[in-house]
Amino acid sequence: MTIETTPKMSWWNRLAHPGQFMAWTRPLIWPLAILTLALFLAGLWFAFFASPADYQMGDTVRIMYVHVPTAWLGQFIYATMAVSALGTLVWRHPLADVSMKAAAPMGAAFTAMALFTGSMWGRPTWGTFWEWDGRMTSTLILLFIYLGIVALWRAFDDQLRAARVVAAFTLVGAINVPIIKFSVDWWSTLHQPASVFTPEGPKMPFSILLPLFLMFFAFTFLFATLQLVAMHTEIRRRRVMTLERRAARGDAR
Amino acid sequence: MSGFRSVLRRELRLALAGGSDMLTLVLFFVIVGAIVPFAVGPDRQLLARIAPGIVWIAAFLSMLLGLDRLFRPDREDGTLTLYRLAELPLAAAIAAKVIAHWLTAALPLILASPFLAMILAMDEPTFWRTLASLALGTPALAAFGTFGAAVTAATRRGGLLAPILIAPLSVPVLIFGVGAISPLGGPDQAAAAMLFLAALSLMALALSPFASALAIGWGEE
Amino acid sequence: MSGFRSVLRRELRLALAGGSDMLTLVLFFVIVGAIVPFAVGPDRQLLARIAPGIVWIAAFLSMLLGLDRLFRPDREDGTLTLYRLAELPLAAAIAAKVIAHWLTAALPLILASPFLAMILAMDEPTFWRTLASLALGTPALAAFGTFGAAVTAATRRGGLLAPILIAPLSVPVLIFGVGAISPLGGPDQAAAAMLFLAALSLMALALSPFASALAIGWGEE
Amino acid sequence: MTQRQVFPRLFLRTSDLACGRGGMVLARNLALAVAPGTGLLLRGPNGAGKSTLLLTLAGLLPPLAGTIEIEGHDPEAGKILHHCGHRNAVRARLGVAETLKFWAAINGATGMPAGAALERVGLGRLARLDAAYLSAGQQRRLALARLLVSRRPLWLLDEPSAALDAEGQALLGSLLEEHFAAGGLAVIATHDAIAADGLATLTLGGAA
Amino acid sequence: MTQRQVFPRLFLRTSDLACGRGGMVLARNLALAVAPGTGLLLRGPNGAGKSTLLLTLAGLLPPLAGTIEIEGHDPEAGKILHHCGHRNAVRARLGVAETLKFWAAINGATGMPAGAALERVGLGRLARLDAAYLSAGQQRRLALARLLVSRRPLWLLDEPSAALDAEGQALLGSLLEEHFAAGGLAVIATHDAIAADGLATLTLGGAA
Amino acid sequence: MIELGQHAAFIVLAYAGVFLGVAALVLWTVFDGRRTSARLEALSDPKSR
Ligand code: HEM
Ligand SMILES: Nc1ncnc2c1ncn2[C@@H]1O[C@H](COP(=O)(O)OP(=O)(O)OP(=O)(O)O)[C@@H](O)[C@H]1O
Ligand SMILES: Nc1ncnc2c1ncn2[C@@H]1O[C@H](COP(=O)(O)OP(=O)(O)OP(=O)(O)O)[C@@H](O)[C@H]1O
Ligand SMILES: [Mg+2]
Ligand SMILES: [Mg+2]
Repeated sequence: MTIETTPKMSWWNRLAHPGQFMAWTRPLIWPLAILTLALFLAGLWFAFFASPADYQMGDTVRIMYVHVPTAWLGQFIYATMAVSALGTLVWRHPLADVSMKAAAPMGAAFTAMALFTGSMWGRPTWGTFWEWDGRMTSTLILLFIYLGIVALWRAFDDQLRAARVVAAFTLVGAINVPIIKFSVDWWSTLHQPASVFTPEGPKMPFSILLPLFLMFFAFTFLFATLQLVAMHTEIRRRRVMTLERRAARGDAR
Repeated sequence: MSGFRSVLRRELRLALAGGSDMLTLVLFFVIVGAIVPFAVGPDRQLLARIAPGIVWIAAFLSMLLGLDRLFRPDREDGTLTLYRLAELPLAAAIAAKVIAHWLTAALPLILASPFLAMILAMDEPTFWRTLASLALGTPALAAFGTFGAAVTAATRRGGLLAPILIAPLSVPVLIFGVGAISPLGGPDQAAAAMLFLAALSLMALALSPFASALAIGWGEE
Repeated sequence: MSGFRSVLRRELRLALAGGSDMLTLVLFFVIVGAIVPFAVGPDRQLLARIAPGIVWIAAFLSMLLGLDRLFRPDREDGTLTLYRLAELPLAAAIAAKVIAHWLTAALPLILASPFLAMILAMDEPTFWRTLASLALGTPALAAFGTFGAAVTAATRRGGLLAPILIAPLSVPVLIFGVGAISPLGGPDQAAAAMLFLAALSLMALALSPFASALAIGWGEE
Repeated sequence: MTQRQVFPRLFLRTSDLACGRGGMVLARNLALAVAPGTGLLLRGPNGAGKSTLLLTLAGLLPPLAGTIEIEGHDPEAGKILHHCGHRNAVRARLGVAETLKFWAAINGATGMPAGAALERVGLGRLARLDAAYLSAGQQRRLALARLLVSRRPLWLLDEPSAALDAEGQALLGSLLEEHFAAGGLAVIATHDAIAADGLATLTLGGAA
Repeated sequence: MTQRQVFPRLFLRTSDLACGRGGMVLARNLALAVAPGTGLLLRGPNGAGKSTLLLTLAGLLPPLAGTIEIEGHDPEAGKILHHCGHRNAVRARLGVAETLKFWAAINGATGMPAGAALERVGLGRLARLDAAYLSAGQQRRLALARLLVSRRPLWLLDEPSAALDAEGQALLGSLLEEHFAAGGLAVIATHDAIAADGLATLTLGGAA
Repeated sequence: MIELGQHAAFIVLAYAGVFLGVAALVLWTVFDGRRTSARLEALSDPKSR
């Protein structure tokens, strides 16, 4: 089916065709990358030179500017994957599984960074790198789920077959994540009444909020850029695999 | 539903005829429990305090051990293909497998738990609560495990994959299982945990066969 | 001995070709360790005390779960028959398998153990001793495990034999492994345990290929 | 021999069917038509896609293009096809009769009783043996017995004669003729000659 | 074709051999004699004990009675026989050529190079494919290539023609004739006709 | 550079870790994209086979 013969192509249908998708989104990559870079530069400048130390936490508050965005991405990327999984199973959108596959390792990476920065924060604040606090613990479990999904993708030879199975697992995971969060919170309050995180969001002064927001958007756009590139790569990789199999059979038709 | 009963009977027959699988599980369960005193030293009070947790961990790990046997042999010798073409719906066959898995991988552990309770110096009321929480919680583990095995059935190498997929998802079972025993949060907390455990088990049991059947249908061949 | 190297290469290839297998194994090890606090509670002191036991049980379990793929696939697809008729002696092929098993099932765990040590609040001296005891003890587990797998592979029905054989052999490894770390009996006890572990590993490594080859040769067909 | 035409009159028709593995097309533009009481032999070199086509017809692999229709089939009436692949689904530790009864239970015991089916395929005396002890040909016979214990009109057989001795080949032929006489259909991938009437041949093309 | 008589002159002789499984005698008083450059076809109904006899000759099962002798064999010279059973020893995730090279390494690379052997059996173009993706007949061809990469005088083949297409059967015949020309021996259990000269036939008796 | 106080090491480590993580992610994504494109080019070019 060529474009001319198709009577009307909505943006949805356009996105549904891998080739069209690549053609339509390729021009977005460079602007996104530049925007990301600008946001990072601004965010870092504010984080280090234009914001004061917190009156309670001192300079360690600066860790927050990388910690909170990565922790947010860790959760946001799972939501992205869950929506993509729905796209695979319900709408049969041919790009949904590409998006799902591209996102998984990035989710794992950002979650790992959240854990790392968190423990770098924890050492000066609590004196240990690791504490079995509810939020940290559920982030750790999220990391395990991500890595499991990565492993599951790699265990399949046939990516098309893998897609729906992984989608099923991702959705079951998505149902489960709130339950896990709830149970881990229940568990940690059972053992240590006071939570380590005091919700200080609204109380934060603007001088801290500004770099936080800048970094937050910088990381989010970084994810958007990388996701787009990784999806393009994945689409190409599938073509490569088809061609390689065909070549391995000596090109019989 | 004679097909359902046949699948159940077949699974039980295979598990019992082999014999070793069940014995391995129970043995492993006991070994895990028995090794802890070596690690913590013979402090009876401490042991008694962590005993419910140890029993649950042991049960949790033992049930993970048996997951690979759930679908892989059926897949390799072609039986899974037969199931997919059978009159009996695939979900029903899988429901029978969940039940058989519970009967062969969880029930023996529950029966062996008095022995563990003894080694770990558990007092009697705690023991009874442990038994109750195991009985209520292990069905959820069996159901989750079946789903994990179904998701990995189509991959050429399973082995450890199903356990790592399932273990993080089953953390709530573990938490509430232990929470239902230990008197830390007070009796009403324990009762709430017990209820939650039961709810989790029911939900998992109800959904797992369908989800697993879908995963197998999508992944196979 | 190019045959020996070929077997080794093949085993490593198969373990790595799946790609996810190594990742899976390490993940499994870490998950098992990370799950314990949910059961016994996040008390850092308590965790630090049982940490050696946890690490050893996680390692034991991971290695146990990998045993089945040692001979069963080879037996089922006929490769084992080829090994028996090969120019390369069967014991040499099995020795290669033991080494490959250790490299793919134990080494990654040792490399991942610092992470587990951190979340289990292990102190530094204990961590180094854990590392040493794992390095000394896992070869014995690999060797015993191979023998157990060989016996299971050989006897189609009497699988009952295998766990009964390995359990008594590997429990001492576990106990001495934990004993070498936790300073319960004082430092000289720990040193003795470490020595014993090393001796056990050497002996097991030396004997296991021959014993396994015999077991496989006796198993009919 | 039972009375003629026990099955409803079914037609198996495909139009423009393409099948393949892992995104690779092995056969395209297939227009099969199998009438009641007849069979289709699939022939072709190794790797031509015969097994793949059978899996596609069984609904176990998605067709890459085109449709598969079974005319005259009432979806209420349950499954209509048996697939008999390379693997015999025979498990160690279960007896021969036990294995067959299990299949009858999950597929519906609408055909012969298990004992009679075992007699029919010549395994009557081995009914209580562990099924894994059967020789290659005996396992194949057991798989054929599965077709008899549950009555289904469409048989998809992948190299059914593999490992069968001369008597087994004759048995296969007569089973097929009875099946055709009752109005059944069959699609058979094989390299051997099959001694049954009413068989058309389709040769799949060339990749060695 | 290589020069005649590359193998030492071997005779395979059994006297009074009885073989069986699990304590059950399947064949007794067997007196086989296979001369260099000839082969023996084993025929007989399913379950007669053909596979069992081959396993016994290979030394994988103990004979229940009698002896197996290979005259002219120098025990120093290494293993003298290839056994090619029902199962092809083909593993997923290893490439076709890789699988063959592995066999060459553990059996000694005394025959053709792997690439040439693959060409010979018609798998040359599939050398880099994952071996588990091969069709049934292609896997069988790969198993035959194993006989070529390590030169051994005695071949014990169990239904070598299973799943092979017509061209594959011809290939098998010519491989056997070359083997005989070089002074090799073969014992072959089969239900099909094998197109090679110098084959005697032994029919094993009765149990259906 | 500004003073980071007594916990400078942790702050620097945290940022270094995140920098390494992000850099690895970016480099891998770019490298994987290039590699795949090159492979695709090589395969779809009829002469190079
Ligand atoms: C490995 C350790 C840690 C992990 C996994 C972790 C995880 C998280 C997560 C998931 C969030 C929520 C982000 C969101 O909702 O957008 C968060 C926010 C936050 N974390 Fe951490 N954290 C860790 C350690 C720490 C430490 C040690 C501190 C400081 C004492 C800290 C301070 C904060 C703050 C201030 C926020 C923002 C709170 C808010 O917006 O309500 N975190 N962290
Ligand atoms: N899972 C798979 N992924 C990709 N290709 C595959 C897969 N399985 C098989 N193939 C390829 O499909 C082709 C056809 O295989 P198929 O089993 O249908 O052949 P066949 O006609 O049955 O051959 P035979 O007569 O040898 O049984 C083979 O060339 C094989 O390489
Ligand atoms: N492990 C075993 N224990 C006991 N009996 C067995 C065992 N394996 C096979 N048998 C029996 O041995 C008999 C002969 O089997 P074998 O495989 O040698 O037959 P075959 O001649 O090769 O038949 P086919 O032509 O079907 O391949 C069968 O009747 C089978 O029941
Ligand atoms: Mg085929
Ligand atoms: Mg045979």
